[in-house]
Amino acid sequence: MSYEELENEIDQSFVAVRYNVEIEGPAIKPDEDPDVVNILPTDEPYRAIALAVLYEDRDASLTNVKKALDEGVSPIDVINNGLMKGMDAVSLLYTKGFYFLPDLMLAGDGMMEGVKECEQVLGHKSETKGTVVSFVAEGDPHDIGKNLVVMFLRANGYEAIDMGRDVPTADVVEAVKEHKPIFMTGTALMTTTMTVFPKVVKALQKEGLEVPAIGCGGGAVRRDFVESFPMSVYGVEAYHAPKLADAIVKDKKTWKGLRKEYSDIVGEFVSEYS
Amino acid sequence: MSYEELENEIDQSFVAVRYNVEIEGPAIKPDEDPDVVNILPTDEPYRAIALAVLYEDRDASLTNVKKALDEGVSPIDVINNGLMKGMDAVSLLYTKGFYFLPDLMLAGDGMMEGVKECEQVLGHKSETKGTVVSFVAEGDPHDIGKNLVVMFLRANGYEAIDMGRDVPTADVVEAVKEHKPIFMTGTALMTTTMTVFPKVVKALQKEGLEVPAIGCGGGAVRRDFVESFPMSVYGVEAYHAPKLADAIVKDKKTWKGLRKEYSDIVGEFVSEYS
Amino acid sequence: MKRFTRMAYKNPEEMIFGHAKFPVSQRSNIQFGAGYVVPEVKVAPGEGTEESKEKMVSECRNIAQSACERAVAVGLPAFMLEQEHIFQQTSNPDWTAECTRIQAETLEKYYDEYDIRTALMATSADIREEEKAPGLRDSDLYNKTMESIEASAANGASCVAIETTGGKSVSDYGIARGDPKAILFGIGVLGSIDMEYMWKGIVNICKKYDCRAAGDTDCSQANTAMFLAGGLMDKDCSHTIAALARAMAAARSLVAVECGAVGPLKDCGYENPIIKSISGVPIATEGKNAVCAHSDLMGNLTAAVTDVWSNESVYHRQEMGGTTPEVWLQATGYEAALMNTAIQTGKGETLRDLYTLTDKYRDPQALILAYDNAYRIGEAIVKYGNDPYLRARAAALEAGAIINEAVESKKMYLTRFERDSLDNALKIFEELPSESDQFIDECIRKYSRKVAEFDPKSYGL
Amino acid sequence: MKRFTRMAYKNPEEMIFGHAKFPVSQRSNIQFGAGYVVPEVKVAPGEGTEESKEKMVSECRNIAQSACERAVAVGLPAFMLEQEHIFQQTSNPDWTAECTRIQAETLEKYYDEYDIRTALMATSADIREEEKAPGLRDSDLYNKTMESIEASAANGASCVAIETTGGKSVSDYGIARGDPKAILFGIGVLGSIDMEYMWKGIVNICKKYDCRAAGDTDCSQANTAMFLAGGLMDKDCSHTIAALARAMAAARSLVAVECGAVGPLKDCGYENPIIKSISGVPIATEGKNAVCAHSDLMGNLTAAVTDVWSNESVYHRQEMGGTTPEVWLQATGYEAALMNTAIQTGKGETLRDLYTLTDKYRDPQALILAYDNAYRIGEAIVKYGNDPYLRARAAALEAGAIINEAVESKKMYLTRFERDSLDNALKIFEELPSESDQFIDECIRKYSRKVAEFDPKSYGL
Ligand code: B12
Ligand code: B12
Repeated sequence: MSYEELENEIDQSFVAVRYNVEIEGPAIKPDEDPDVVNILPTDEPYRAIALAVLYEDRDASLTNVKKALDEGVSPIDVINNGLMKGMDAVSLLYTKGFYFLPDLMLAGDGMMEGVKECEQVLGHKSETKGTVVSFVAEGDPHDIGKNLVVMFLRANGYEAIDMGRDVPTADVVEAVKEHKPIFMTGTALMTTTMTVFPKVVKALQKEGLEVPAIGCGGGAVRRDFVESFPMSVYGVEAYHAPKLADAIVKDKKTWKGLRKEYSDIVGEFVSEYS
Repeated sequence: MSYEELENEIDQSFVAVRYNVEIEGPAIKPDEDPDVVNILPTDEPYRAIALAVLYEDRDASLTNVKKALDEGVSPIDVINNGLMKGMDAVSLLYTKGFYFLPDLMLAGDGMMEGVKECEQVLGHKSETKGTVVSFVAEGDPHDIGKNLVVMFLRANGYEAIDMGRDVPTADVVEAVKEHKPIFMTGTALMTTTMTVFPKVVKALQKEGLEVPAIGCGGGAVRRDFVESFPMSVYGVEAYHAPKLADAIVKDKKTWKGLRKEYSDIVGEFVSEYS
Repeated sequence: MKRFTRMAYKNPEEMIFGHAKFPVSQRSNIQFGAGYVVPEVKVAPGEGTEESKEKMVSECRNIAQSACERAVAVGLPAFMLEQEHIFQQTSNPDWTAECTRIQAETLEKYYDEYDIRTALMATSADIREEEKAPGLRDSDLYNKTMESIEASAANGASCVAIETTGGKSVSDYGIARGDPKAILFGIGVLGSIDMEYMWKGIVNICKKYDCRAAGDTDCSQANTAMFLAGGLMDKDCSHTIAALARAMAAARSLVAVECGAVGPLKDCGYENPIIKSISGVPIATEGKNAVCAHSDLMGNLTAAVTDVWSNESVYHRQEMGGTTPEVWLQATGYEAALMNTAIQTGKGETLRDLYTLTDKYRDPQALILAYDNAYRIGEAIVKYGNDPYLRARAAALEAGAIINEAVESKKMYLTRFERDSLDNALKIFEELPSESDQFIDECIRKYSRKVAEFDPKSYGL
Repeated sequence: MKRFTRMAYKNPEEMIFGHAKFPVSQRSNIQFGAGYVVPEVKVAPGEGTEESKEKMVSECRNIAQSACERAVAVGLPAFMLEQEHIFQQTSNPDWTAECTRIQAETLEKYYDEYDIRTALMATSADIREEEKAPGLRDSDLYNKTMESIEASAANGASCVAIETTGGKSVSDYGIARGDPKAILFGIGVLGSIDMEYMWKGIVNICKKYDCRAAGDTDCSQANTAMFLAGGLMDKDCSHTIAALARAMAAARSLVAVECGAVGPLKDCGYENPIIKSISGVPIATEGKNAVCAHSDLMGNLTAAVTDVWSNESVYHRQEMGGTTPEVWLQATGYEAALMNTAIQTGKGETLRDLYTLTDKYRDPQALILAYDNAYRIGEAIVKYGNDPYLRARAAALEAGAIINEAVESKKMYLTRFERDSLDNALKIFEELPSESDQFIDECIRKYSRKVAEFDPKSYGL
């Protein structure tokens, strides 16, 4: 029998099921989702600003923000009542499974563009929930996970210092001295670079420095390894980073608490953490 | 094409090679192997006694030993110059790949039978290289590995106390108090029973007891786990047990030394240990 | 109890993966042997989880949850989770109950949400100890074992299994020493007697619940032999002796079916293809996707007539590709998918034959399990079907004949060790008494003396 | 440099595992694509081994030794060990030299003793960093990379490979944002330019030694897309976009062959079936035996036209079944054995088709790699063979057409996300300029601004 004939014999559902297609619900318009309705501001110019973020329109975002600022709206209000609301809605749709990573990235780009504009008017950096330092371990070139972490942190109102990849441990220590972060995220994708994490902790301790927690994540990193030294918590998904940061800021959790309550804090089943 | 027709198409060497058959050398008579010749005694009654062990003949072994004892040969000489020499030759042939586990077990049975006979005449246990306590971890029913360890220890002149399987940790501690072993072997075949080993160590420490080393081995046991607590060394092959014991007795090695020089001590490449 | 004296299949060609003469249905719309192969995953609880019920329950939940997640992520239409219980679970039936309940619930949740067909096999540990009075029967440990099985059945297991250990004391002795008579006595006689005792009870328990009595495998004997036999270069147990042990194990494990077990018969001992040929019940097997657990010499061949394709067992921990329940379910899932594609396209027989021929001559142990040879051993067993001793002996003799024929036709070459131990065993087997009673008497006398743990009372002897 | 403008195969049916139009021979009597499939094992060095040369050398020896032991224990006729170097090995060429030497020696010892055919692929890390001046070219890190490749070639590697990272800065941006233009520019243009730069040098080095220039794979781009795409339920990267990225990667990775690489082309990026259809060189692929490393949605399909069957990568540690080099070589070894049995019995085509059909409609990414579709993409590439930009675009458009046809014929269903992102990408691609220079100019302007790390000078632009 030929390949084609064989192909025509198959009842696909006996071999593989496309569950993603099977369970997909009806399409929705992003701004009609009931939870999004609750988040979005109803008054202008905030609504337009938020919607531009929600619709991932970087150019519109910038135009709207500029217009509002020109009209004398306070930059702080533009950020908090407009841009951040839009981003909150985006995050929510991502969590609900309607939005995807590219939506987040593009909406984030739009939001950040607007924030920068506001900060220029403000003359200084805007108030954030706190500063987080993010780095990729020395010797490791894999930076996509770290980029996501940074994006999620920013989208959730944190100032994220992006140190890049292959960052010397000494530089990490310097950054802690300089920024006194409330949280730090390290990413390593290799067995032979995740060993940098305990070295960072040692170096910090040697200088008498402490960070409430260092989230250590990345492809090859295992929880058992991360928990074999102090100050650390094993980070599973990039979007957990702001939730961990929130737990530190709001609930004064330390690394010990984060380890113990990880699943609760991120609000979902995490197979490594339960 | 039918199964049979397909079968006839195959050139086996493209799919699987029976290397065991490919590399087998010519057959030898056990007592003609040059190294065995060097070990075997030449004078009677020792030669006959040793040969009965070498040929795994339990009945002949017993008859020969009885005859020699009746003739007034010292039981110590029977053991050291006869039985043990036979067993040395057996071990050697096993190491060289000519003898197999069943040979060892059966020769060991013959040797032990002879030793018992000698001890009856002696009126007490014969002198050994030292006492070793062997157990299977609490909750674990797998005892074949432990049985091999015991056999190898005995075949190499150690007194091995066989505590059986599923041995309560308290009993292990008692045995150490009673026998003051120069070495201890623990076997566990399950992830959830290898955790007994650190408990044994803790229990010993609590009583202020120390054993030069506890060899921890068995199917599911991993070196990284065994080396996460003190007093222990990860045991790979059952026939390593007497070599580890020798290193303790002759070279005064402790568990630290055994860990570090494992490969050298057992005289072969051990992938977990190099 | 009705013994098998006829073959379920008219000829070996009738046998093929995914199809059993007597398919089994379970909850959540899953069938076994009904025209498709079901992948299975099995994960050993991690170290420390034995410390408390809470930890063990959480571990069991995580294993089930991870498996479900991956199944959906890669699109598996169906799968089975088997949980092999450890000592602490079986000796505390409330642990069993709780662990089983949470796993069953998890699987059901995914069935509801995605329509994915799922099944849970709960395998109690046989925690009985022959060397501790009163031995295998009516001891406290026996009672706990049965209670634990009931706890599984009552709390949502789709089916239960166990690896009973009757006869192990004697066969251990025989395997380590290459003593064929001890192996035959341990597996063929003692093993079969003990299985009958255990399985009548298990089948009765299952009748009370929506739970199937699945099966038993000769882990403690045939698998021990295979494990000691090891790779081509190992020198612990002759591979021809291991092959004979495997053949005898089929005569033993068949008893579960005779007592009312319906399958899928549990993997591990590798005797199942023979039992399938006799009984027609669906079977679980393992092979190339069980490399995590051990090395066999027939990774493909064992797939030829499988109904449930298993990974045997793996540590519960993280891999780069995910947690081990994820990784290994994906491994067995992809192989099952290949088999199901072959079934769908009418190429099942070709794939079956390729699987078989890949390993048939790799090792004597593989050779006797090639489905044609498995069938021959099945025939030898049913010929003496009413006598556990004689049928086990017949199985061994047939296996020996199969190996010798392959050697004669120059399709298989043996080492001296394999050759000598086979000749020796066959000679001994041929000269054995033709009466069960006489053989048993002889063996009781001989092995009571040689094997300290062996206690005839444990077998009602 | 001669670009491919014709297909090596007359039609897709000619392609099958174990056979390449242009087989490759290496030391130790091993051949690739010469009528049998070679299993491969790859093991990542354990944590801490990066601390000293001594530790790393010992780690490399252990990996090689374990693999050899198991190969012999289960009777593999041949195998390849690939060692992917980490930063410390490449930036210290003396580490590379020593690690390679000891592995080559170990493999040779087993070849001598058992006549087992063995090969060593040494893969240097591409440690260049575009964001640090002077960028990808002529930097210290560039020099170390080339020295390290020479150290491999000079110290016994049978062949060398590398996963070059040219264009990654831009394609990373594009993949995370679903920006098709960035992906095309990153893979099709920048990736191809950088490969030419690197591979001319590598081929020259290999000529000096008894060492083959093997190949390159688009790990940093196509594989990143697949990794982010994840399982059916993941929401990070559209699976249709990932499929297009894969198609474009074939146009890129082909450059190695155009520069003189002879295969086996390195696994990881999954683009190799397309390149094989164009160039006829032997390829390595991975699939269901790479679950240790990651989850793909085409575990069987990728075996259809493979010549070297790989596990991708696994932690170096112990499993119940042995160390991971043992366990995973056995896994790939058994699958290769199945393929070789099929070849021997004339059933290769059937098995190839079964492999393919098992996964063809599991996911769009799988669909476009089915050998018939891979061939179609190959044809699209050679049609524009002389222009890296146009051929990558053509590959993407053809992949899109293949997906759309499957959807139209109701053999494949897409989610909204997959549907929308595909439509969007195809629309953008269709509207792109037909001149390379114009496209490049546009992209340089756009992405220099958006992607901080991107430096046109690194590509001589
Ligand atoms: C893409 C890739 C590359 C690209 C990287 C591109 C880039 N811009 O980053 C390139 C080509 C450069 C590359 C190179 C190499 N790679 Co690479 N690579 C990968 C691959 C396929 C995907 C990585 C990725 O981007 N994943 C997607 C991101 C999003 O995942 P992530 O970073 O893990 O982040 C997720 C979570 O971990 C989490 N997270 C991360 N950090 C944190 C922190 C916190 C606080 C929290 C909460 C969460 C969190 O968030 C994300 C999910 O939401 C992986 C495969 C794998 N299994 O990981 C191999 C892999 C990491 N690479 C590997 C190897 C070996 C290499 C090389 C050494 C190969 C070689 N010899 O050439 C080189 C490195 C050379 C060098 N310079 O040292 C191995 C590592 C093996 C090991 N154990 O050591 C892997 C595992 C592949 C494999 N299975 O073999 N690689
Ligand atoms: C045979 C066997 C059994 C037999 C045991 C028979 C017997 N008399 O021992 C029986 C049937 C009883 C059995 C039962 C079970 N088993 Co069991 N069993 C096995 C099997 C297949 C082989 C074990 C064996 O005998 N190996 C041969 C011996 C010689 O090897 P060894 O003991 O490891 O010893 C070697 C070395 O480790 C070394 N060594 C050992 N100790 C020491 C010490 C020193 C000092 C030195 C130097 C060396 C050394 O020497 C030997 C080599 O020369 C293994 C498979 C495996 N991968 O190990 C599973 C295995 C151990 N069993 C397993 C399981 C799960 C079970 C059960 C819980 C299943 C169940 N639910 O029924 C039950 C236990 C029930 C209970 N009571 O708790 C799992 C454990 C998984 C885990 N990580 O926890 C395994 C790994 C199988 C698997 N892959 O799933 N089993």
